[in-house]
Amino acid sequence: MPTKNLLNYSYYPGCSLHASGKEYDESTKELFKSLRIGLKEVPDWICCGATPAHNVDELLSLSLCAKNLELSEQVEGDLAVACAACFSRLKTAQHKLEESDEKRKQVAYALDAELAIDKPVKHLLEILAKDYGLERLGEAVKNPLAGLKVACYYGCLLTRPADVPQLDCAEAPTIMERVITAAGAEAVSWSHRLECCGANFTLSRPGVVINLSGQILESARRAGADCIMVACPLCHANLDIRQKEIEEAGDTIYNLPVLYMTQLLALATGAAPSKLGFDSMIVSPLPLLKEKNLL
Amino acid sequence: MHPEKQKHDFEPKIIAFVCTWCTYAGADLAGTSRMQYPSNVRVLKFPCTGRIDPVFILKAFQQGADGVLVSGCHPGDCHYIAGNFHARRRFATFRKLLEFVGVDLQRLQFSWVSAAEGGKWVEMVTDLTERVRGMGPMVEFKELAMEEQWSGAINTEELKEAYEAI
Amino acid sequence: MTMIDTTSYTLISEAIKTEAKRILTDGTVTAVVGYAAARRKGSVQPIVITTPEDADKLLFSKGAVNNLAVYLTKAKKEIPKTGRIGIVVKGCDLKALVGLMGESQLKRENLYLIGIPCSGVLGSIIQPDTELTEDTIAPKCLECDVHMPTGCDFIPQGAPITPELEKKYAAEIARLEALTPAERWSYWKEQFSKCIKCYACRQVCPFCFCEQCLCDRNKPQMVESTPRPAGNFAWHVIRAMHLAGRCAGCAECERVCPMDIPLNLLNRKMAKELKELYDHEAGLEINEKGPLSMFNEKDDQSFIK
Amino acid sequence: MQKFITEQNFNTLIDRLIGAGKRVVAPKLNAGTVLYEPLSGSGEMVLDQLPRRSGKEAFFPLCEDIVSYEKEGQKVKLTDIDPALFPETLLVAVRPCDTAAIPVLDAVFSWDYKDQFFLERRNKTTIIGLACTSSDDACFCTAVGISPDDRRGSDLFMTQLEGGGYLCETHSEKGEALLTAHAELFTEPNSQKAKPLAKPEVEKVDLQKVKAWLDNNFEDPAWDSIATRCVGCGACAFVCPACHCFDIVDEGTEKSGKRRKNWDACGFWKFTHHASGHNPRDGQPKRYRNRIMHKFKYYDDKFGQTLCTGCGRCIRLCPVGIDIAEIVGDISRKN
Amino acid sequence: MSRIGVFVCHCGENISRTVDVERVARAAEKISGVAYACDYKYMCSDPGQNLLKKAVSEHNLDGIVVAACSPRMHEKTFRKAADAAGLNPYLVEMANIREHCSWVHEDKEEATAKATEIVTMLVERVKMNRKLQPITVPVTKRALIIGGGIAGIQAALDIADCGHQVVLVERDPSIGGHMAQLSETFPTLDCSQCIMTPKMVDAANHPNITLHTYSEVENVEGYIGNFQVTIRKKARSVDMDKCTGCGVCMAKCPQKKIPNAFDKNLGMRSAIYVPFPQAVPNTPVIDRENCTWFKSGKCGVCQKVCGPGAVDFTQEDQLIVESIGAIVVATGFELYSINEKPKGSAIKGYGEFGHGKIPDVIDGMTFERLASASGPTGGKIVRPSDGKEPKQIVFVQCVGSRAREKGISYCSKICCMYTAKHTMLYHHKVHDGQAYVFFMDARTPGKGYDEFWRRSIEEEQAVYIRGAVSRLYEKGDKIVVMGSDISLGIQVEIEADMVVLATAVQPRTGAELLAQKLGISYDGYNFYSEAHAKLRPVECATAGVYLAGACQGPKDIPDTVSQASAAAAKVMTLFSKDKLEREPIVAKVREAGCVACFYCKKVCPYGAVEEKEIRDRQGNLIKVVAYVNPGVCGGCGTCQATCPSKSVELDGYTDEQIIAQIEAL
Repeated sequence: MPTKNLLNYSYYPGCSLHASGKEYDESTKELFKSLRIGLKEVPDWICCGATPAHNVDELLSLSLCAKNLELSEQVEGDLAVACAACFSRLKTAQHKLEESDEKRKQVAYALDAELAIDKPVKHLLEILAKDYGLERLGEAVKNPLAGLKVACYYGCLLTRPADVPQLDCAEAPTIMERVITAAGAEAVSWSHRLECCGANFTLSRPGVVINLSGQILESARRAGADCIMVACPLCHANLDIRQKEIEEAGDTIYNLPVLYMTQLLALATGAAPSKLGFDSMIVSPLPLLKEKNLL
Repeated sequence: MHPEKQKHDFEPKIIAFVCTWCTYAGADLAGTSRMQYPSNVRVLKFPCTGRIDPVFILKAFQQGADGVLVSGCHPGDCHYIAGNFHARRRFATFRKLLEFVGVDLQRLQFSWVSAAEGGKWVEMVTDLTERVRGMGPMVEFKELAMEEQWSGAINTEELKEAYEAI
Repeated sequence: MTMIDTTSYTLISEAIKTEAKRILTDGTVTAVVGYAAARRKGSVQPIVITTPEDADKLLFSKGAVNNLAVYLTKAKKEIPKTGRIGIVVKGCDLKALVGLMGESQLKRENLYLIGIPCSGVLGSIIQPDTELTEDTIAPKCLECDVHMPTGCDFIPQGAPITPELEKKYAAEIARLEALTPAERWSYWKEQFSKCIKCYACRQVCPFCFCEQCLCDRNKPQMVESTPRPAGNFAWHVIRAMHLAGRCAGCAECERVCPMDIPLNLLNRKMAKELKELYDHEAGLEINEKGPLSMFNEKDDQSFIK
Repeated sequence: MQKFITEQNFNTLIDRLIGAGKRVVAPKLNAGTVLYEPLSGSGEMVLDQLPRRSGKEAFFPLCEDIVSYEKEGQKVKLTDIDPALFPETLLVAVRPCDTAAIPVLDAVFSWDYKDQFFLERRNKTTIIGLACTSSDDACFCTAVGISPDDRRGSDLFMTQLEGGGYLCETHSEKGEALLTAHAELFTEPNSQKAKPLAKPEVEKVDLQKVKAWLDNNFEDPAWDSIATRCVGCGACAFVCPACHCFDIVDEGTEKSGKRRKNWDACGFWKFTHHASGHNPRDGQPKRYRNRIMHKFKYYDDKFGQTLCTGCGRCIRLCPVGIDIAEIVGDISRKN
Repeated sequence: MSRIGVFVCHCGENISRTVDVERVARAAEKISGVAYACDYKYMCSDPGQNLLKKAVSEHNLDGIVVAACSPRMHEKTFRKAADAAGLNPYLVEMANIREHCSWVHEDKEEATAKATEIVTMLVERVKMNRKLQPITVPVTKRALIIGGGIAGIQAALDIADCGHQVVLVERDPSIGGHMAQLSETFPTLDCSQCIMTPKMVDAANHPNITLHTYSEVENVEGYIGNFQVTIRKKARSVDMDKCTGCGVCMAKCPQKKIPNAFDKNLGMRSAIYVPFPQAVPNTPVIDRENCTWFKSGKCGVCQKVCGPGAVDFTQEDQLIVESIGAIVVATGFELYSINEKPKGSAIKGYGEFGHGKIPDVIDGMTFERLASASGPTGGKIVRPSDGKEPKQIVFVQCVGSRAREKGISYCSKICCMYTAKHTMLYHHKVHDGQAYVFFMDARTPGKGYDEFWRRSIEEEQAVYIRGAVSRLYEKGDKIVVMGSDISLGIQVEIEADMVVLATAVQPRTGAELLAQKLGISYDGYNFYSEAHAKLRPVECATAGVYLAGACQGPKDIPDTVSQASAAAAKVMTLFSKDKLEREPIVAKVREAGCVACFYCKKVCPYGAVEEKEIRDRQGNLIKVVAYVNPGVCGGCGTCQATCPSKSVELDGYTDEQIIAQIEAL
């Protein structure tokens, strides 16, 4: 049967997207459906090892990614990754294995298989901005996000280290801004776009998270943003779930909805809001979206 | 007291072509540091590895060398800017040719030994000497040198003896 | 057995005659180097003509084996040196000319190239009136990638016949590479021992353009000049080294060897190595520097300790 | 003396001589090429092809030592090669075009200077000639006055017979001695017919006319067109049964070495190259002219013979298709 | 037959302990061509040398092998001795039986046998040695200095004071370079212009110095002692002979809003301008890109107001050729910018510092112009954005430098010191301000340097924070500096009014193009390479070209001036003789064999091979051959190994010598 899709990808959702970041998964599927981009989940995928594995056991962290890449070979199309952490791990593994014969041999031994790690790994942003194209994306927008001021939050992983993900300039990227402006929103200029949210310490040292994520919220508010847009379920968890705690610690009220990039884009391309998981967010975006006449 | 030196049945002849600025000086350093290595090596000094013609390697084998070492400055250290880079290509190519005509490349070693690497010089010479000792004499070129075109051959006993002596 | 159709050579011959007559008449060239018929049936020999009347002697046939580029190099002094010279070239011969231009031996503007759409020529020491088949064709033609030369001043009409045939050199090189060093040594020893130092290989080689070959010198004597096995071995190894990166495979050395030594095998092997080491292929374009007169700081040095 | 020998007995003869330590040289396959080489058994003989080089090698080697030297301090010690050490040789299955050249060579090597090296080897060699039963279009022996069953130069001459075996005919004491020493292998000749001879289809050349033209046309412009194509290799001279130029070279190191006699060829630029750098034969036309002059004029002037026996080897092997038969034919047709 | 003398040295016991020197000498006597052999306790001593000299005449020797230590030790000694005895010094060879034999082997039999073989090899070699004569090359005693900064000026003055002609070429309209831009200099805080301008004037007025400002080197041909240099004098549009430097043209020029690069674009200049008031020469130049006349053909005010009629719109670039004997390259440096770099460039910019888009984030040179009394603010330190005085100022060191991830791994050497100086200047001018410095290490080797740095902390109240800065962002009219203090292990944030980045020192853009013209080599960053990092730090591998200042690597003023004087000394050494003499280990072409394939030329690292035409007496071209210029040849011999017909030969290392040595095996 001839496919009606314009593009086709294999899809690695990662653990978070099946749990706390469910809305990201759902909205991604909705968005891609409306853009006629095929996504087929990699069968039997396993954890990417984020975030602790590489600090503890490099061989394990590389092997997990190599295994996922090998599994992805069963499905056609470049590998689409939503989670910034998964993306970072997969890219880093490819990079390290490319550079070192020794490591390649070790991983091949660990997996007891020939390495098949050459499949291009692409973050959703890259698919939207480069493969699909901003122009086409703009054309697909039925419900422009006019008047919505969005603070695009990259987090620390998406573009770093400089030579590994090669998504955009590591320190001054614009890819999120370009994508969301294509959907009609206004991207605000703010300082903490690439600062760490403290994800690694979310359970062990919540104090760190409250400080770091607090600065991010503060910076977004200072810039006049209506909401924060993220591309990573871990960032989302810290900024959304912990927002109340942060407000208490700082004796202030932010009330800044934290939305996944795909939620906003799906909304713009005409997906049914009910399918985008808005109601399961801790800081509800519904009042804001209503205020801006987007629902 | 030094331990009794091991005697060997076969002492290979090793010839080393070295540049004067790095490896020759490195070998001098091995001397001034009183390092010890097998006495099989004979050193030929060149201004630069760039001066070393592949013909010399061939000639060395023809003259009875069992192993040949070619050594010069590390890349970037050449006293003459780029002689060793040219040499590197020349020898990368020449060794392929020798290999194709049946010379065992185990007998031909290339190395970069700087003026500061007395120890590396000792290591290179020792390794090659021991390796070639293990391989036995380079009979191929010696046999070839003895061989006559049939029509000019004569029935001398010396010739036969010399031939058998290889 | 695949027969190779060479009927197009008749028309090509006619076109060569007409073109040669024209360029000699209008003064484009002072001489044309080409092929002419010889006494034995089917045999061909090189000829240099300087008058339009002689143009009728020119032809092209399956016996046109020679690489005429050799007549343009300095070592062969008999060709007129003034003005532009016309030359009949097969694709393989053209590669040699390209190499010679890179080595400052020839200038393109001094040449008038008559390219041949070539389906192949006969191999070595074959009765000249033999049919051209996959068995009698020159082994170099089996690997030919330039049946149709490019960049010539004139190319007669005609499409070369290029059946896919087994590549003998590649197969033979692979066979030899798979042997042990000792086996390869005895193979080449046997071959080189036949050498009589007639230097036909050197004299027909377009790249052996040295006025005085280093092997002809005796102070110092780099290579034993006596045709004994040792001197023969050194001679052929040194020649292969000198041709490395330059020889584009016209295989003249091998064709003319009266002792049937497979000399082109050495040259093809070196070409293969230089392709692998430095991605160099001789004869494709005019390069000022060959692979052994340049370097890259990142060149492979895995063989150096 | 005429005798018959079967092929089997002929092989036995060969093997017996090899067994007795005699050097038996015959056409043999060497790495794909048929050459005259010492046999280790009769099975190696290849009798249906003309070897690439002629049989002259048996007494005019490609290269041979003539003296060796050793140096010590300020002294030099010389050792001559003793011709007594040259091996006894039987040269087998030599074609008439090669054997016919041998008496021609004898002339120059035993002229006012007696070449010990040549003569001693020549004396120790017994030559068995073999009549030709096949030829190609490069063969032209008949054009220069030699026939495919020419006996000149043979000690023993063999003709292949239709029903197998050979008719043997002695032409010298050496031939008779060989036959007598192994008489049990031979029988009386029978009435079998000989295999037909392969006569090259070429016109006979009037060698006197050729010489007459050469006598007067040293500077003829035709030389240029004849030999412009010559590339200056030595293939023609080295495969020729009659060419006999040699070079003396000293080879070795400062410590010791040898003086050697190697084949040389007038086609080489080095052949007449002076130490000064001057070369009187400064191009291939002059060098090739010498080849023709030497073969058809100079040798005739001196010894009354021609230095070409029409074997055709140089025609087959010339890298650039120079055809001596054509050139000489053309000259003979000039007035 | 040769008559070689072999002299075997005991070297006290250094050799004789493991080598039976007498046996070696006896064995040497038996080598063919050896006429005399002996052994002696100390061959290099006076009696030893006399022994050698005596033997030369008594035995009529035509070659000598001294079997002793490494030739690197005493080759010169014995060659001199031979020379004194009337034997060409190049007929002496050393057989190294100490470093390569007696010191590295223990077994006396083995060592003796080896020593004998070494001697044999050298005897065979020396038989093939030829008499060589030192090479002489004529020297044009005129130096070219490229670059009119402090390095070029210093070198020019030193050479000119020595009485030689100097041609000084400067790309900009005025000499002075970076030093003219600086405010004060460390570690003495004396005014840079006060010490610089007198030197500029000296250079301009020196009778031996020809100044070409607003000029560039177009082409260089020739070799040491004999360069032909083409200089492009760019059209100034003002006649230098007529102009009196009154400045009326500049005052009347209607185009006055052109950012002045000399002031790091903080100040403005006119279209006809001198970059700074103390410029030398004080002749204006018309910036044709911004001049109304050149853009629209209208205006011409400057021409009308010029009394002497010096303004000339029709001037064109002029090419002049100078004969030069030596070249000093002093092209200096430029500062790294944090701006975005082209894709694929190995050197990256700093997105985390805003890619240069935050106006009050400036570099060190901009701060110098702000602090300079003759600068655009008259020495008042203010923010470029709004002219307010910064009360909190943050200095960030190692921006670009020592940052492998940004593509530069080297230390820029001067930043620690000038940052310390900046904190002081700031403190002197903004008494109530606070300076912070983020630093990795303070690198202060140099006379008075560490004391100076400590003074900035102890007396001038700069706060040094050991750690890196991760981000700069604007917050209102402040710049937030996010960094770490690794001494305390904490994150630091400072809200600054101004940030000064100590950006890396880089070679001039296009430095490699000049290097290619000069035939000198350069490193991966385009800094010019010296011939030897330690022993020949001011010479290039290309003979006759010397380096001074930051074009060779980051340097402060004292180092630059020292190197400039060193380069001048090298030039003066060269100029001290009429002819240049050098070791005759150079390649020569055997023209008879040369077929002009020019493989030698292709591989020559020195560009020493030229094409030479051989003509007969009537002038007809016979052939073209290679010619090795002995003045330029470095003597590596790569040409000979590459020459197919061995028609080029390196004296001292000929094939004959080498083959003889191999054959002695």
